[in-house]
Amino acid sequence: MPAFLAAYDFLLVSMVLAAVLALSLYLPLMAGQLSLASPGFYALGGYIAAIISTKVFPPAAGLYPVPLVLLEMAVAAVASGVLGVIVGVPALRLRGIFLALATIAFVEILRVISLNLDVTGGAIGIFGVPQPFASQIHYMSLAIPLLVLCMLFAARLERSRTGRALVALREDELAADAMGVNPTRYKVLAFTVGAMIAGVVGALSAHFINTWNSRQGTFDTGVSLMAFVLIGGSRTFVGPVVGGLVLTALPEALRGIADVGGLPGWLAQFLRDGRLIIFGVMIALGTVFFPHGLITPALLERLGRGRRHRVEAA
Amino acid sequence: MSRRLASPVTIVSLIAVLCGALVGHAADPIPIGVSVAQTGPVALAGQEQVLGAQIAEEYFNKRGGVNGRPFKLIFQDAGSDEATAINAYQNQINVAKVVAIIGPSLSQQMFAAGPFAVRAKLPVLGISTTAKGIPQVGEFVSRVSAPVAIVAPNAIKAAMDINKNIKRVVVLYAQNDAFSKSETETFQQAVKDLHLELVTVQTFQTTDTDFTAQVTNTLNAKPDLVIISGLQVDGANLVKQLRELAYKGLIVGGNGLNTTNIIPICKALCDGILVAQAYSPEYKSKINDDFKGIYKDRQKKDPPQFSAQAFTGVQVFVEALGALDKKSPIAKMDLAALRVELNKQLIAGTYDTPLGEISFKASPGGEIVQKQSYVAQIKMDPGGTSGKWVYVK
Amino acid sequence: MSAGATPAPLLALDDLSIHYGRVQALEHVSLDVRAGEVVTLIGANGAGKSTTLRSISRIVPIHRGRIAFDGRDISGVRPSDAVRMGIAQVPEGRRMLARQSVLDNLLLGAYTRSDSAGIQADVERQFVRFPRLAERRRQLAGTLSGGEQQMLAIARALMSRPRLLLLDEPSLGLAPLIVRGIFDIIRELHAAGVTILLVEQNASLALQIADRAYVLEAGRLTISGHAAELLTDERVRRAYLG
Amino acid sequence: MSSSLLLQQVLNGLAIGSVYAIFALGYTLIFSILRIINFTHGAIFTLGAYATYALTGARFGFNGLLANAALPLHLPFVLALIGGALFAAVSGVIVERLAFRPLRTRGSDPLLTLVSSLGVAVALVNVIQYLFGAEAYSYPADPFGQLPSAMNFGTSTEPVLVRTVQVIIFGVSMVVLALLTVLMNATRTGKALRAVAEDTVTASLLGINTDRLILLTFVISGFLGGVSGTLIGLSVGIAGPYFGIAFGLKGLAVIVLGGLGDIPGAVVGGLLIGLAESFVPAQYIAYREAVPFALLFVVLLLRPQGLLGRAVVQKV
Repeated sequence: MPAFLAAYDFLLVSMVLAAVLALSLYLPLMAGQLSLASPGFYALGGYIAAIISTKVFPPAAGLYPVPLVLLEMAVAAVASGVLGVIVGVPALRLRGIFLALATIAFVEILRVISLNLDVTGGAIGIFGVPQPFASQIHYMSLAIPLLVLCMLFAARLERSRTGRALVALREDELAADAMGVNPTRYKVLAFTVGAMIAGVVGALSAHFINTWNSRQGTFDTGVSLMAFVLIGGSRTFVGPVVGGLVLTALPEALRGIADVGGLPGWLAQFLRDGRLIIFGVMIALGTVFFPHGLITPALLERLGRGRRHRVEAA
Repeated sequence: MSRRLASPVTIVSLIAVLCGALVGHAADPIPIGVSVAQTGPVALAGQEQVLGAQIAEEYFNKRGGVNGRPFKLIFQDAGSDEATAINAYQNQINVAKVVAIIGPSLSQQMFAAGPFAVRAKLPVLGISTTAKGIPQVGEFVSRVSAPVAIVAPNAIKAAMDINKNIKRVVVLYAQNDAFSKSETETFQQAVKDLHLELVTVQTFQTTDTDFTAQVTNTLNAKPDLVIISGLQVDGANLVKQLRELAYKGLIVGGNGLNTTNIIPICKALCDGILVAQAYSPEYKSKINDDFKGIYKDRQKKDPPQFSAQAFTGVQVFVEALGALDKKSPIAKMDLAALRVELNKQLIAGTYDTPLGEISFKASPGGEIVQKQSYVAQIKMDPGGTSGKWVYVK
Repeated sequence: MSAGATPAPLLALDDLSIHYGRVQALEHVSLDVRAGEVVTLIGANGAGKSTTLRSISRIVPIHRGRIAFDGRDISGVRPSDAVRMGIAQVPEGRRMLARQSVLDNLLLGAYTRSDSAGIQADVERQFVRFPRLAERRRQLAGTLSGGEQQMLAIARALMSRPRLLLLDEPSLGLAPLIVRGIFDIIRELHAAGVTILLVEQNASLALQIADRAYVLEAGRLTISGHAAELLTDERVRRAYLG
Repeated sequence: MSSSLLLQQVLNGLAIGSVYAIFALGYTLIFSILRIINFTHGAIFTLGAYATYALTGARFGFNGLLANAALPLHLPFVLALIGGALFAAVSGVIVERLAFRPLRTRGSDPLLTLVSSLGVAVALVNVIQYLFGAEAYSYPADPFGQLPSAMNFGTSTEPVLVRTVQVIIFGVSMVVLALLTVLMNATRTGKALRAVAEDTVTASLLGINTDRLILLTFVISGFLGGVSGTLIGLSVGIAGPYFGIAFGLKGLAVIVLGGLGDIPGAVVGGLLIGLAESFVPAQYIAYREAVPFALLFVVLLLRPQGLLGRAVVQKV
């Protein structure tokens, strides 16, 4: 086990962070809004943490204080929240694919800006972001509570009046409007909370990967997040979490399988070089075989009910 | 890796090493990791690096490896992003238990993965990471890829020798590429230092295919010299479009253009580009002749810089291991000690490589000191299908 | 199955069940339509009337039972084949191809045919039947009024020369005067020998022109019989004619 | 600004724009029918370019499974181009069968189709790399015979040069646009396609075999993708497996600007973005990359149906 942790500590934390990030995309999707803006806020959060920790507080010997990381996360949350409202209010008048495209544009614009500013370091980015922990696995002490908090929030939200309003918006915006749900308010709310979560994850990630640059939080990230949510299942918060965990691990798992002895040489070679071919095919197949995602409310209900009354389930 | 986790790992590996010693350990090949971009948009560089490393593996093993003990390269794809590079590193360090790692391909990836090597205390060698700040990532992080500080001004001087009337200079660079961004800063400084007029700076993206806007802006500035910092495909396309749209002056290309791979793209229009080279296939030495011979045999063309640097990376580790082994037999060292000692030996040594004679600075530890640097000009055959570099200085 | 010793029906639904997800839309529905008849299916909103028509046109999947057209099982065919075999539908809400002209809508109605002379003749025939459409033949269908759109929808369906015409709520959202005009046309078509299955919320209108009728309640058939009898049936009167 | 510079920038804009336009045509065609974005278009575009390369009988490079292999035939460039486009069309059919139809028949969330097309795109790009390596390829010189490398639209004293290959691309995209317009508006199949685009259910009720027409759309889109891949490859070489992917993102801006699913709109959108990019002042060139997306953002907020587009029924 310690050997396993040593080899996969980075991956395990990445999986948890991916799950949190997937939730940031899931929240607006609860209200039927496909927003691919999360990577933009993630990038922003990362830059905030990288700038604060390398430029505001000069690097000192030893570990970087964890309270400062928390402070950066808070700053990232506030900044992302404010930007989220600024972008969200006009953008959320758009629906469907149009919102997705507008948010893709937002992410691209942020990327070009970060390439051009001095404070973000252009293409080289910011490096030498100080470490708050002696070991990568200790990032779990922040990542896990973050995931749990976000999951609790999502779980509560799904059962609350606001959550029902969001779902009503997803099912039928006009009807929800008629029922007295203010679409703009709830959509902006979901979008902004998603933005804040993405910003916080970004802040933590800048430390976690030691550096931050314009290649972080781009369209590609958005695409991955969309896969996390939709393959995981977009009708319950458990879906994105599972999707983020599984799909982050998948390419590395394929690498691991290739290293297992006893495979024919060509197969191991293909697993190594063709890892992403398999990954792509698995994503496509996933959508075919799990049209509602891996985790659906019905599945959760069945699991829950199965434990209580087998008879009733029939 | 934390001490708490490290110690069981160390014990396990110690036991493994001891057991190995009992059953003819000396014959076991020494694992050296190679983690470069085998997938993703940077794979173009990564694939050339793999070729160079593979040639080195065969070449040096045929010559007895590390004092008679063979070594083997463990390839783990570092992808084109930071997370994959870190995952590859973790795999090399903890699963494959290599003594040292070569790669990753991008400077940004090294900024991300390098600290993992620092924490695990094993030497890693950047072979194409030229951005400033790489050796500063920490002890154990070195590179054989020269930052362009020395070479770049030489290329401009060479241009000034060819055309004595150069005054107006346009600089173009790929703004989304860390290497080009670092390089252009050096070029721009050199332009100022040489009292030339920097009339405009134009940027592009490595993913761009159309440069007409930049070319128009360049031509409007009426330059005598154009300096391009980009990667091979975008750089060569930019050269091609500049020439097609009737730019007649001199072109200085950065190190990204230092590859035969630009020839199929700009063909006859490549003619006359001055390139600041960290590696030249024309460099005369036994090792470069050998390397170039093997490469040419397989690929029917001169080796590109990425392959030469990868070859050099392997060579440096092999020779450092050999030197270390002579001081104190490495078969008797546990892995952790071997890694630390190897790093010390690496930085202490001097190596005669295809890049010329290289050594490393002690401060910042691991920065390359490269004796030779080259400025060459591409001379294309009349048909425009093949060409070669001719030394300028 | 139901009444009559007459020859095999043109359309026969046998024990048909359909559900959307977990919602049961139709349960054990059996009905038939004989050549030359006008049969109407009445019932409340959401009773499953449109679902029945959509299943006959093969655009919703069937979970149980079968549909026979002219003696052949069509449960497994694709929608385009159903049209090819002679089943045309005038869908609920008319569903114009709003961005194509009136003429193109008509021509697309004849998509399954390849006899261009016959098609041309049929287009003219529809323009005679619906002079309003002739005037607007180059206009985009989306710009027509509701009544004109209904006419175009019917004309378009007739362009495939159907043996069975499925009409889904032709009176929906139209002014009474226009509804009367539409029903006059249905009567004309009946007289011309077209077999029609009519779904209609306006039960009294429907029962007045139909030969036979079925009543659908929450996905099940409850009453069936001659239209004239149903007009006087107490249960029907209370529920649908009141 | 001098008139020759103005002309130069306009022509530059049209030249860049026609590349975007020809890429976007196949992209928008699928959107017009299925109301989804086909992320595999970039990969199919790349496949077409590689297929043309192979059909000319040229040798593959130093990496990948097919290193140093070559097809035993040497087609003239124009035939190879058509062959490459046909190959891309067949790939389009396979993609439709694998990634789109299974989801459609299961009636799954349309968003999921985005994901499955992304999955296939990732797989295709990596298949290309697995087979051909990551290096750049370029077509043999002078595929159309001896043409000057640039054409002068100005005077001999004040030249306004445009690269010949870009003039060709501009011409081809105009011809393709004209052919597509005729196909869509004047043929029975085109009208049926438009019917499917407008309302799939109604189209089925009219006896149109929607599955077959959707497949046909993928054939046409794949063919267009293949042609444009080859033409752009002719202009700049095939820049490795990610060649088409780089166009994919900007292509989105193009097709939105023209009105999603609007065929003439894709061409207008492409040309407009090309013009906008070419008029970025020299000192702000560093922000040029953001121009299409800033335009996209503004157009979406002000006129989500696109500049030419009519209000569309929003599915996804």
